Amino acid sequence: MGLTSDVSVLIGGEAGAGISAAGVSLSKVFMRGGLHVFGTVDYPSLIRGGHNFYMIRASKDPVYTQWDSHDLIVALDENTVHRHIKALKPEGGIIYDGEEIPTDNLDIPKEMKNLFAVPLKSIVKEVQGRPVVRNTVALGAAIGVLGYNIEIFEQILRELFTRKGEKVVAMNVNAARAGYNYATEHYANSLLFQVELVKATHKDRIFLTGNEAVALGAVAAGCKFYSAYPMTPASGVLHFLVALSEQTNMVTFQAESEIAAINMAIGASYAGVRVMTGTSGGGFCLMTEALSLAGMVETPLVIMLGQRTGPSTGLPTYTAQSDLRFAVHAAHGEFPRVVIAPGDVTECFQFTIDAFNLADEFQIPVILLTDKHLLESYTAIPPFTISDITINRGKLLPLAPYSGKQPYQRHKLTPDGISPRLIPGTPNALIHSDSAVHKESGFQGDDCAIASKMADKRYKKLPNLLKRLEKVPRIKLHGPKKADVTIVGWGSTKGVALEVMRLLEKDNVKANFLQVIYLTPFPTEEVKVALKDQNPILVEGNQTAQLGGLIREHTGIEITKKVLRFDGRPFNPLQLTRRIKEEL
Amino acid sequence: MGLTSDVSVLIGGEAGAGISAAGVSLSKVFMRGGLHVFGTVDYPSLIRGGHNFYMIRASKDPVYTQWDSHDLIVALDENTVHRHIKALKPEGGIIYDGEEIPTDNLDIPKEMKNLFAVPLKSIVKEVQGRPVVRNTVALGAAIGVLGYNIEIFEQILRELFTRKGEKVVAMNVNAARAGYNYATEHYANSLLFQVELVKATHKDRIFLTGNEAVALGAVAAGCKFYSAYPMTPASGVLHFLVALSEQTNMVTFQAESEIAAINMAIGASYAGVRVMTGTSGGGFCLMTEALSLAGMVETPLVIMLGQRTGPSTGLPTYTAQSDLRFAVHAAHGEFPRVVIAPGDVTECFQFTIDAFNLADEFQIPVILLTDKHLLESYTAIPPFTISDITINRGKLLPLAPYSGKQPYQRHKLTPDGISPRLIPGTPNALIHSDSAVHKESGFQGDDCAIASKMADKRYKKLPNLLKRLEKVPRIKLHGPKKADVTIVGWGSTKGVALEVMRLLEKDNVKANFLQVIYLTPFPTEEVKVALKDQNPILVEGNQTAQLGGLIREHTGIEITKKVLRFDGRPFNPLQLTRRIKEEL
Amino acid sequence: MELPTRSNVKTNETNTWCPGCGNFGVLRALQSALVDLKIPREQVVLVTGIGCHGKIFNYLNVNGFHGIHGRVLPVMTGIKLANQDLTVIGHAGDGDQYDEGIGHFPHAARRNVDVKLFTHDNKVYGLTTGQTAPTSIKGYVSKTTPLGAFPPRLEPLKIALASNASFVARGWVGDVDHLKELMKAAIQHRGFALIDMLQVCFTFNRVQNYQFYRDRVYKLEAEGHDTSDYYAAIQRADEWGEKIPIGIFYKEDRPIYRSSLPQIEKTPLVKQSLKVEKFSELLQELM
Amino acid sequence: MELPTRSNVKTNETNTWCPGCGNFGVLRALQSALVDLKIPREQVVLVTGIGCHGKIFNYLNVNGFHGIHGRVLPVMTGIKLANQDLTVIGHAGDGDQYDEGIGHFPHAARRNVDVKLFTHDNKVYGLTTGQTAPTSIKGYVSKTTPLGAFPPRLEPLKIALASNASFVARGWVGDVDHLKELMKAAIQHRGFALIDMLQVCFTFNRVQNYQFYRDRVYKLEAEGHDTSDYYAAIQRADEWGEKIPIGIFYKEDRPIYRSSLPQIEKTPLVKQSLKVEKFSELLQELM
Ligand SMILES: Cc1ncc(C[n+]2csc(CCOP(=O)(O)OP(=O)(O)O)c2C)c(N)n1
Ligand SMILES: Cc1ncc(C[n+]2csc(CCOP(=O)(O)OP(=O)(O)O)c2C)c(N)n1
Ligand code: SF4
Ligand code: SF4
Ligand SMILES: [Mg+2]
Ligand SMILES: [Mg+2]
Repeated sequence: MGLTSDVSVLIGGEAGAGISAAGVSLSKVFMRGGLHVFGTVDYPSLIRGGHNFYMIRASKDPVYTQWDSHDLIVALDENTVHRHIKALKPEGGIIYDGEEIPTDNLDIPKEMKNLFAVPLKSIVKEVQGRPVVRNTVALGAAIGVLGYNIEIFEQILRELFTRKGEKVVAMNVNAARAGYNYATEHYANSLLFQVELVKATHKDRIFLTGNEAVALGAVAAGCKFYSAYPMTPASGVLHFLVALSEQTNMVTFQAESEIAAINMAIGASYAGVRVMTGTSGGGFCLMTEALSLAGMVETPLVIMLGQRTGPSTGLPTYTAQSDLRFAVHAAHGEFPRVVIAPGDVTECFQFTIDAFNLADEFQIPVILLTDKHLLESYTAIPPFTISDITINRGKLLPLAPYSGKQPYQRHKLTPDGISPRLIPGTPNALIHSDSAVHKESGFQGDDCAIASKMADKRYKKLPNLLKRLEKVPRIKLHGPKKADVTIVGWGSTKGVALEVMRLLEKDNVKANFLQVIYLTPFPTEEVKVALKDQNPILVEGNQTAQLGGLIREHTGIEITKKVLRFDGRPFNPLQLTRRIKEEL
Repeated sequence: MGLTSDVSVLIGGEAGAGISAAGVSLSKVFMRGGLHVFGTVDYPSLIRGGHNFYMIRASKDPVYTQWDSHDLIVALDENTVHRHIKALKPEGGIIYDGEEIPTDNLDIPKEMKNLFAVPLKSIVKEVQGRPVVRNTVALGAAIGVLGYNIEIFEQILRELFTRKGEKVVAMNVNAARAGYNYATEHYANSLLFQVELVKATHKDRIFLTGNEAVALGAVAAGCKFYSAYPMTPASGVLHFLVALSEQTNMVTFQAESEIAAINMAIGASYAGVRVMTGTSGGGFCLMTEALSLAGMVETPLVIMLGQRTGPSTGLPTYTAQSDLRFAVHAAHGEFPRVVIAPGDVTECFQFTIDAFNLADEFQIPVILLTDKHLLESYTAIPPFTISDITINRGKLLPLAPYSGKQPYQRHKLTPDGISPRLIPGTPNALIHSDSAVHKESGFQGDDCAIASKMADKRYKKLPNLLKRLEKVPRIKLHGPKKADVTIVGWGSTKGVALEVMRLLEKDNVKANFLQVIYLTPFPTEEVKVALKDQNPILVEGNQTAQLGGLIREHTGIEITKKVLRFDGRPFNPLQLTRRIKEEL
Repeated sequence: MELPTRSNVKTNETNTWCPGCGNFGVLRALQSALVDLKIPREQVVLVTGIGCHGKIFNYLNVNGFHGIHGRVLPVMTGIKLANQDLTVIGHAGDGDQYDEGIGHFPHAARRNVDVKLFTHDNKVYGLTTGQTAPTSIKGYVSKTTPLGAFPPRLEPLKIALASNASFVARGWVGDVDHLKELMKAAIQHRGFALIDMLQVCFTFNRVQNYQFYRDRVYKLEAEGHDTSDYYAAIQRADEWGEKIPIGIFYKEDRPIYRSSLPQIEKTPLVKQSLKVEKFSELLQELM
Repeated sequence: MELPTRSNVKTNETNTWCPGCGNFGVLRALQSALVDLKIPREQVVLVTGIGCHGKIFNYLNVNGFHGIHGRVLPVMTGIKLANQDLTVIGHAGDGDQYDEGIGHFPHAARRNVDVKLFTHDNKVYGLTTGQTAPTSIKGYVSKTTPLGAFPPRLEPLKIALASNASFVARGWVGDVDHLKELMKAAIQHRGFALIDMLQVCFTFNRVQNYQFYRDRVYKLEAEGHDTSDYYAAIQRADEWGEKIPIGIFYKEDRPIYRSSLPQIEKTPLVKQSLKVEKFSELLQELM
């Protein structure tokens, strides 16, 4: 029995059975055990029944995405076995309730030996737990067969249930321990490996989703107002911010619609606070009219657009990267904007802070372009700190009496196109913001000269914006400068791309990965330099290679090789590696 | 005194004073006199007061747009003189009410000799007309000084007022005649020219706007349902279709919002009729979510998007070409669509019919991309006929009992991606349309295989669509195949481009004009061929050269020379010619 | 012409509602209503919103349109105006219709387009995991209102009455037969009809559950409520406490929207020829 | 702190309303109300929709936000929640608020966010040249309803009452003093306040003109109307014929939305520090 430090576990069962919570708990066990962990959940759009599964990848080396095949399947129902048996590694095992699911039913290939029947339900009865405690027993058993540390899990259970009283804690700990004991007693040494305990550290990392990272970024940036209408996969930001709102002094508002949400945000921004709204494609559609308003009145605004499978309702709980062009061109008329696509939870946090600063510094809307896979997948990372964070509100002046000689003009023409910004309530100043073409004063004006002057003013920001963006990573070239193949992608494909790089290297294909982070303004020169003399292949979660089009539009470079996936699921590393090799 | 057959007349006055109606009447006089005529109105977003002006260009040769400078200004208020005196040709003249506007006030350059003071108000009193009859007097006077035919005008007045009774007719005719007489008596031979009466034909041409042409196209195509929310410059379609609705058996619906309008249209389309909706940028924003719905449920839909100056409210009554990219990429998710940009009223009619056929044949949304300048400017053209029009409803089956052996499946997978279409009410068939990912039956399905199969199905239409589009003009190359300079443009700039071609030729610059008509799917090969070995210059009514980006994205060709205008006003021929020459 | 039967109104799609969900009652009531009314299946169109309620699209075997969130009413309006021969029934959610889609509600009501709106008023956003709905009762605790829903809830019946809806009713899923009869009355009513259905979300709404309603619900018809008395209807709509009325609150015969449209008086649009008679006459004004 | 005066509340912008437009009366009433109330100009924010009414943004010299069509309410809500020290007044159109923006109306009313909504109810789309509005009276002939507006009109007061608005009033522009007093009462009311203003569109509405209202309008306060009687308010709101009531229909003191938000009980958001205390504590749950 060897020691491994790269394991993939799948936990499956019905919706409503706590699959995701179980996945997170087991992930945290690995995290606290010192491993790197990535976790992701796959669920259809229903509340009970159906099939949910959570995939955990844990390793001594950094992990960036789920794996194609699994070492252990924790089957909380029979369906899980049928669905995933093909993705079980030959040397892997299955935990299931042997009393509930007759082994004969499972129809398992002969060479699969590691059938770990555990009487989950009976153990739950023994410890007098509620049905959901089955998960705890199963996780205990999983830790048992994986040869991992049950005490970490017990600690996690203690923290989780301490609010519910010592009795609940004890029951859960007993359940976990019973599952663990059963497994070690019956199946010790059955697996060909044991997961390595790197170091039994405790609380030195956090395990969180993109949604939570964006929300924390907003908190760190001093966002004070978040209005949204619930929509998967963006709802997580709303839920998390609501939960934190008392601690963070933030007003979080469930609006009656996305139209209301964004107009409220714009109102609050006009009044002077940092604001954000978040939604997915259909909701973003409804926001576009006000996006144009924000562009016109030069009111800072951050919008998180979490992509999911379209068109229309599509697959509401599945991922996609098909709104890139829409984010770049959404809304009528022309105005400068920024579109940033973070690729992992760390970037979700950092780029959200950047988004707030850019919105304020340039008085423009900034779109954070994310997707379900990024927003609802978990990664273990060092905790965020805010000591080194800069908050730059640009030309916003404090709420002190205005002392200018001329009456204040909200849209004063300036060399850099950005006007000093006051907010209503400022003594001696009145702030006029108009969605129609307006004069420097903010009052309506409709002659040609004003129209073109103001249009010029808005686009004057662009050169300075480009300069400012030299300070942030507009692209990242991961891996060697020069390679046999350059994966070109954006957003959540970052994770799989980094994995694929390693896999290709093992096959003696030198690969690197060009991550395009700023979609607007497009990093033309950077991309040109990065792609010079490379052999690029596009990897995108959409049908029309939208980044490819953008690259060609801006750089003239046409990338003809591409791997596209648009069935709602994220790329898996092995599969993508194969497809890339086919294209080479 | 020479004979001219190329004249430009400007009629100006306050909003609410009937400027546009006056312009149309005088235009029709020229039209019936055998000239080609173009007319356009410039008005701010207010109801009374302010300044409106209508520009008429009439010529023996085809005319495509307004002219930079005028032969005659009909000033219905003093403001008109001040505003437009600079655009009066040195040899041109001004008609004004000499009793109302002291000539000294006018502050007119000395070399201007043709001040045609006419006592408009007094004449109105004489004929006992209402104040608005002043316009009629002024037009009579205009016809007088231009040496044109007053009888045509009288005939037009007769037709216009016949509904109001003989007395009103007589009063108006008297007013016109009095103005005419005054002018010929006092100012005969003052102008250096007289406008040529080509042939006194009567009713053999029509004078209409783009809005009216689109509306007539919809009527001709058998559109049965038009729902919209009023929005300049698209409201004209609504107004015209409402006015015709009893004659055309069409249901026209003023909805409570754009969201309602498009969803109603989709409902009616699902139920089996040809439908259209129309709006401008802000309203189109609100429609995008349902645009994606139409794409997903494969429901034919025609949307007329009439651009105006943005962003946001912008200049609601002025023109722009700044929503190209938005039209091409609007809405979340990916689905095939068609975006067509007609360039003149004839194309508005024809391409609207094409739009309905394409929408039905491919079961996709089709966007007619127009703008204020196109929609609200008038051109005299031969009347449309419908004898040669084909209506092709594609795979829509008649409302007869379904006799298939298998239950009907709305989204059946077919080699060309288009499924036979039945409508609700068909005996023995049930029609299921789902905005979520669905199976062939139309019922919801959420596994990967269905999602990608259905996505592929939708895009399978593309090759056939491209083939089908070989039958329609996706681009037009006007002028010589090869030229010293190739103007590249789309939509309403067609008019000015054709004028500029002629002007450049006079300056011995051989020019041609590449009109890109289909923006999506992009006519890549056609554009490549057309631009081969040319010296292209982009002419667009926007700030970011959106067509330029599209061309580069699809063909790799980067056009570096460009003339852009984005102050709400259309290009003028002389001015554009100058700017093009500067760029050469 | 295939008449609906108990078996042919069902589909073979897997039902993904939670066990115990009140939507099952809605489905049963609707199936029975259609069977009773004997409207051929192909003449019925079911339009649904997005939410748990919208899944009824998959389970009822008539024509169906599963549109986008909040837009049941305009889609129904378009269908009905295109083909008035169809019976057009909409199922919407409380989030769907009273938040996202509330903008269509007063207008559909006042216009009196002959469509039926059955709202699954479970006082919760079901499909998106339990957020507060506009009809959530004061104090409802969810991920978006951890301190409890604050404002007075939106009251659909009162808004419908204020919008001059010509048929206003409330049903509850615990009494399927009663709900069925309401549905039949609504479908037979000539004009816009609303049934706000007290639908129990078994998973997320722990307060307004079956017992809650069983203890409170009473039938208006049993109390001799006069459905033509507008102000009485408003007062009944205001009752929400120990006693909660169900039944028809208000009903009025008045012209439907279609009666203003001579174009479709005789023939539905969908059956009219696309050819325009006398096209050239339309051009007269432009000459 | 600059108090409003008759002259400093005016701007130098050219007024582009038609001569005779009822909007002039609205502007005068509002100017006087602000002068009377002595709220410093910088503490007042005027939020407007798109339409003729929205141009008031250009003529009243306080803070102003001329937003997009139909969105006065959400913009006001955002402003007020960001800075409750501001007095937030919205001017909307009948097309603007009751068609495009009707979806925000019941929610703003029920939430009782402390903002004021003054609607220019001219029963017409003014700025877009006279199309039928949701409040157009039956039979109104326009480019979009050549046979006359068909359906019963939308009745804003009734919908406000049905949405439990805490202040519901109607004013008319022909009695500027009365309108001014209504505005003052609305501004001083703690909570959401609606004044639906009978505003004469001199150019397009040839029926509901000054004379029409002069002949019909009467004051509720003169008739001893009890503004705390909800059902009486509804009945008064239903009066539209020979007699048309103006004044306060209904008024109620109840908690405003802000009272559910401990975050801003003491300090407006806009005056709070952006720095988060104890950021690391927020991460505990994730460990
Ligand atoms: C434009 C848009 N915004 C948000 C969503 C996400 N969404 C789906 S269902 C739903 C609410 C469900 O609540 P309700 O309408 O009450 O239906 P229920 O599930 O309770 O039946 C939301 C917000 C969406 N699909 N579309
Ligand atoms: C989204 C959107 N749709 C349509 C319009 C066009 N539009 C401008 S004002 C207006 C209606 C004006 O009527 P109302 O709100 O009653 O204002 P009034 O002019 O009568 O004061 C419309 C439809 C718009 N600006 N935005
Ligand atoms: S979440 Fe509620 S409404 Fe949705 S299916 Fe489950 S019980 Fe029914
Ligand atoms: S159109 Fe009517 S509402 Fe608009 S300014 Fe003129 S009179 Fe006033
Ligand atoms: Mg609900
Ligand atoms: Mg109005």
